[in-house]
Amino acid sequence: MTPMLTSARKTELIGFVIVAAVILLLLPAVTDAFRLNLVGKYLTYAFVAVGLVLCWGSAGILSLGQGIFFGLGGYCMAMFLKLEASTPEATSIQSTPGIPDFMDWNQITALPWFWEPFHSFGFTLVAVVVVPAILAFIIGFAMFTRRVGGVYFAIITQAIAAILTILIIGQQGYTGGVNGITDLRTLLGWDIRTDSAKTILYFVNAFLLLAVIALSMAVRSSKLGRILVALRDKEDRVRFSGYDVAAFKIFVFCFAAAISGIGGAMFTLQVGFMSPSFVGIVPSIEMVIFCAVGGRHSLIGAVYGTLLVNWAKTSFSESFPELWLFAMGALFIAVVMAFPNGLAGLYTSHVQPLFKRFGRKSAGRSAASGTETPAIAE
Amino acid sequence: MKTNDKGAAPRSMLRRKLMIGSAALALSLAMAPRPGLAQSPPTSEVNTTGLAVTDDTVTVGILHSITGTMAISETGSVQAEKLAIEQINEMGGVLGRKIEYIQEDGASDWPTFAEKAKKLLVQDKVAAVFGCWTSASRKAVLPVFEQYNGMLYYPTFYEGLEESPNVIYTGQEATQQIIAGLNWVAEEKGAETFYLLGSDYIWPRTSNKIARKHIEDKLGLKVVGEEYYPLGHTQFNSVINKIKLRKPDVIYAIVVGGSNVAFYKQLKAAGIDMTQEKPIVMTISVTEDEIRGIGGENIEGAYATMKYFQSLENENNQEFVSAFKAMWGEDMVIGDVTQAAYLGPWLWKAAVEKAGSFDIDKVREASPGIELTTAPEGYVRIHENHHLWSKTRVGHAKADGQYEVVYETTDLMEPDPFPEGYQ
Amino acid sequence: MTTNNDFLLSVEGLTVSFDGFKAVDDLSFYVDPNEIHVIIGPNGAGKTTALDLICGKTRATSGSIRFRGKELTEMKEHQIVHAGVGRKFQNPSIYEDLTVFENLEISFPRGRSVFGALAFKRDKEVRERVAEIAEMIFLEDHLEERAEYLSHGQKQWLEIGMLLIQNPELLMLDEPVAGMSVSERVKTAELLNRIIQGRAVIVIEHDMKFVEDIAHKVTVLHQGKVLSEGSMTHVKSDPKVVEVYLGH
Amino acid sequence: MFADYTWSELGSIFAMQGFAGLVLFSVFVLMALGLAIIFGQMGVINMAHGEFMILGAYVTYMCSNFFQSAAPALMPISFFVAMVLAFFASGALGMLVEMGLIRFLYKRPLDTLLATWGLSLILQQTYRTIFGAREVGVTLPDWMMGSLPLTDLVEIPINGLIVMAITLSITVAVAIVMFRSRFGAQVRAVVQNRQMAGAVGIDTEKVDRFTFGLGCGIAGVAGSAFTMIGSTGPSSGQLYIVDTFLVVVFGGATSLIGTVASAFTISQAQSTMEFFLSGSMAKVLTLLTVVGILMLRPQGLFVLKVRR
Repeated sequence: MTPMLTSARKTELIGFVIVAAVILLLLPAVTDAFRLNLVGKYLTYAFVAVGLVLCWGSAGILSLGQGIFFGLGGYCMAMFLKLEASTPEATSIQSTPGIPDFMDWNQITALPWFWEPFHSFGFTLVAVVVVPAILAFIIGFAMFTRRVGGVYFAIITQAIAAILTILIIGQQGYTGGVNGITDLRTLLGWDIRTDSAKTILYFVNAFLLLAVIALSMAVRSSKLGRILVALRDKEDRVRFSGYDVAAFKIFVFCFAAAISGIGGAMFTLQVGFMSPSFVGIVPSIEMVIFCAVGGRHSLIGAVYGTLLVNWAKTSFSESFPELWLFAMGALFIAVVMAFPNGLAGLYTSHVQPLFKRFGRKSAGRSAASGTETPAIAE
Repeated sequence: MKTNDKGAAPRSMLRRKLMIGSAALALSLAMAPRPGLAQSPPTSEVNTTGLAVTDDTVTVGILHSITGTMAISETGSVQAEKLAIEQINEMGGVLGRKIEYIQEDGASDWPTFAEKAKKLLVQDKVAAVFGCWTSASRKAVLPVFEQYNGMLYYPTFYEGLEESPNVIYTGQEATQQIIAGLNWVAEEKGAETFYLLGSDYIWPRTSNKIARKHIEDKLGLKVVGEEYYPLGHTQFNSVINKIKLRKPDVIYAIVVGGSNVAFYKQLKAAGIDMTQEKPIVMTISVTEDEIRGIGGENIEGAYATMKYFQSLENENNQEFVSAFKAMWGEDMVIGDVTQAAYLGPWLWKAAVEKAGSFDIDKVREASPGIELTTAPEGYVRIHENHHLWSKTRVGHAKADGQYEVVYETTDLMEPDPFPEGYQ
Repeated sequence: MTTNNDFLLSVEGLTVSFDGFKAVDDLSFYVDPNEIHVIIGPNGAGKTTALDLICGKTRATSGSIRFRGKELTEMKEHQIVHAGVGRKFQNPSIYEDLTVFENLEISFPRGRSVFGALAFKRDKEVRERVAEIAEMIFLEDHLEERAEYLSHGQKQWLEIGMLLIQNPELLMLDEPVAGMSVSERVKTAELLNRIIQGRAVIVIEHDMKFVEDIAHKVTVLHQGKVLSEGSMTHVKSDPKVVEVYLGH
Repeated sequence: MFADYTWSELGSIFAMQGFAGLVLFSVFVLMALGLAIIFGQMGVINMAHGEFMILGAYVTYMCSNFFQSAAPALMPISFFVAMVLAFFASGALGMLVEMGLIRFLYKRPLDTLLATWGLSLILQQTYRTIFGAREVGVTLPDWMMGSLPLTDLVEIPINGLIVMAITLSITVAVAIVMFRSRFGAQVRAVVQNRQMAGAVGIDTEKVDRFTFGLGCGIAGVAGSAFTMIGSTGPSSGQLYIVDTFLVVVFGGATSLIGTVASAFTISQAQSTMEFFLSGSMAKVLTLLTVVGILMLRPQGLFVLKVRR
């Protein structure tokens, strides 16, 4: 272990502890149940942003279709919950009781085959992670083995997001169409709509997010993480050092997709429905901006970026709805032009030096400072 | 403007005339020693569930998209709801309490709708919410309203298949809107073949399903084609060619949003002259609002079936239109949904007054049977299933962007959100 | 007539054309073990393209490249590396965001699969091997420096080191001493002579002094074809070479 | 599906369908040409391309309103005046954007994507503030909205003819500018080797600015033309962006001829599929095919093999 690495590592660990404290202690302490549920919803987007830090920040692969994976994870969970809600008793007024209401409206008389496995909770949990990963594998395999990268990859993922949206909306008998899968009530008999349930789900979500961040940190600090940075910088050199570059890209893309799927599933649980409006191009690009605002290289920054943008969105649209798009647009431009490394970059360039100066005078107190700005970890 | 249940109708009519008809009188009424206060029951009686009701105010919510793609459509509803609230306040409010409103932006994003609905109900404790436009936004907020027991007045004509105790549907459900129009076009115009077309989502699909059942099973006529295009699609030349090939008597179009504009412009350019006898273009998705984007000259001659057109000739409507324009500008146009949104606050007021309470459960109980004799569309009544009995009209589009009403059902159409034989 | 397999590398009839332009045209040459084989030729002669073809960066239109009896033209890039071919690019191609240590570590031939890389541990073997190579390439005092702060010459050495750590049997260096000072060139020549045991090295170079110092065999390319081949003295006296290249 | 029709009916329909395909082709070319210049020649991903188009549409709207009230007699030609104005309005805005934003980002193509997406949000809200959230109806000269009946069934939409004519002239104009003019030579020089171009005395910054302006100006003309067939609203531009990028990428970004060829291929595929399948599935299949082919041939369909 080198001295420099240790210090970066240390900053990252401190950042992790602080973000854990913010999510687990600070936010629940200062917000009411209603706002906490909102924060919980925002944090589900942070899963996507963390995935983007790995994909885009580390490996330089910008996907404009992460909403696809978020949506797939969310749909998997929604299918399970919908089946649980559609017992023959609860749906006795339908012409075919026991199937989801929207299927009945679309004259479907039997549950489609791909819905059947979602009766099982175990299968659903696996599917939440595996279904997005499989699609990511297919896309990644096709693209990366043929060396599609950069801009082209971004545009193609965007097109795939568009295709999936049209498909989901068009096949409403199987998917609930533009309304999505709504009116989800219970999880294994447990009412997920109550305030206490939402609080519990918030903490489940928070722990999952922290686990995902910890896992991502482990990935980044492994040799694989360094290879990703290396191939962002000099792809050919990595290739001619004997690595199958495509395999590494596929892996990180699938990994990001899988954790986005977890975010989607937690979203469904906390919000109570899933609809195609989270699959399309606009949400996918918004998720990129969460990541960019936090700092595209910082896992911890992704969380703050997501929280900050969504908090701004909510409070802006409460007080000045007309101004919201201006503010959002300006944010995009500012983050690109003025601080490309986002909040994390601001922290390393402005806050950390202060600590260092301060730290020299009174060593060891810097970590205790209550700043909310994240630590950068390269 | 005033609503009431049957017995009190004549008196309230008179009072409304005094109010709206004469500004001087309204002023004097406002300055009079608070006539409302004398008759206003104590808050503890009218509000037993902790709603945002004080001795002289009651708070309601308005929940529509101000930003995003749906803002185009929802603006009219917001304007109508604000107008109704202002008029009610000028008359002394509800149970002697002025209505205050909290407006939230759904931002064309369904979870935002759910989120804001929850805020309105949980944090702001509003007594009623007027809002939503798309089915998706309604579906998103529905569990919230059911869980926290709120009351939503939903203005849009929609596909039906829903009947919530927490929603009053002030627009028509699909059968009300569709059946009368099809009967009319079959009887009056001798139409025999139909080509169904729509944007690809639940409302057009469900509506066309009902239309097809009615055409084939009830009228014994023929559907020669049915197609859907993604939302936002802008190229309709291929489908227009298909239509030309099949030569239907009626092109039944339920295209929405930006696609609408493209569809009618291209239809006209392809030489389908809607002012001719055949083919007839019939739509349930183009209100006067949409015509502004399409351009009156591009849709001239098409028929629309809905319950309300701005050109309706009755006293209620004339007052409504002039009040709306006075408040929001002379160049405003008013479509079906805008009028339905306007009904929301009035229906709520009538229900509250009938119940003598703002409590949601009591308002809900009082709602069925509420009549509105002063609605711009004429007379409406709340059905047991929380939809409105209303008449359906056929409008003929003119080049100036208005519809000329060419037919009106003699009876009120019964709302039937789960129509037997149409599923 | 010898068979291909007696050579470490045999290139025969190699041709590649871009839109009809033949950058390498029916090229054949052979490399023995323990040989430093220098390819020279004017700009556009096809030198770099020839290396690209051998390491799989560019696919041949026709012809064969056999390395220890294995046909390389059919293999993927990383498989060619695994077979024992290392290649240094013309501009030093190192990972500027990483330290010298990490640069060498990434090139260490273990944990090359995705999951291998995840499980990779920086153990004693790795550290020792990195230290050994660092010493060989004169960078033992710079292990913790970010690579972007190295001098140009040091970057060249680092890239050579990244190849050496993989212990390739064939090392291909594209202009290894470009941008180096005279003393650095001398050190590089020493380095090459030291590492030649048990492997072959192909070098592309313009610096004739350096070529004379290291070359066992020289191939002169011109317009994608072999113009002349043999020892440096032989090549230097070949009138064809003098005309197209040295004579300028 | 054709059993019930006579041969002459079928012939007419295929003629009409062929024409519809050509109109779609023209629309695609118009959409994509400006982007092909910006993306293909400069490597900038302009996500606000649709908003530049809509600016052209709004200019047309204002222009037609002006002519209607101020000079009704000139109404028949208002559209062409509007189109020229649209070119300059969008082009000028494009040059401003290049100066204030894009020129700092030439080496970071993915960042241009984010920045221009932000720009597109700002432009949308600006349109909404100025023109209102609703779509506006653009009044066009009467002679443009109709059709030429050739036979009973075959009717040629005049606006389709106009779109085709505009596309043809713009394409020819772009070809001349890019391949025959001094400016075009400078653009290509800058694209191929910026430093060298600068060294031989080309003002590369100016070339960049005008190239970007040219691309945006063409977008403005496209938007102006689309008032004949589509909607004009604050967010209408979004409807075009995916299709536009796919056309450009499918054609092999760097080649203008490729863009035209790709527009032709995609439009014919889409219009044929729309005729035989239902609308949504046709769209999905077209997009899937394009994406599928791009995965097989990432460099685009119409690019020559080059040494990389």
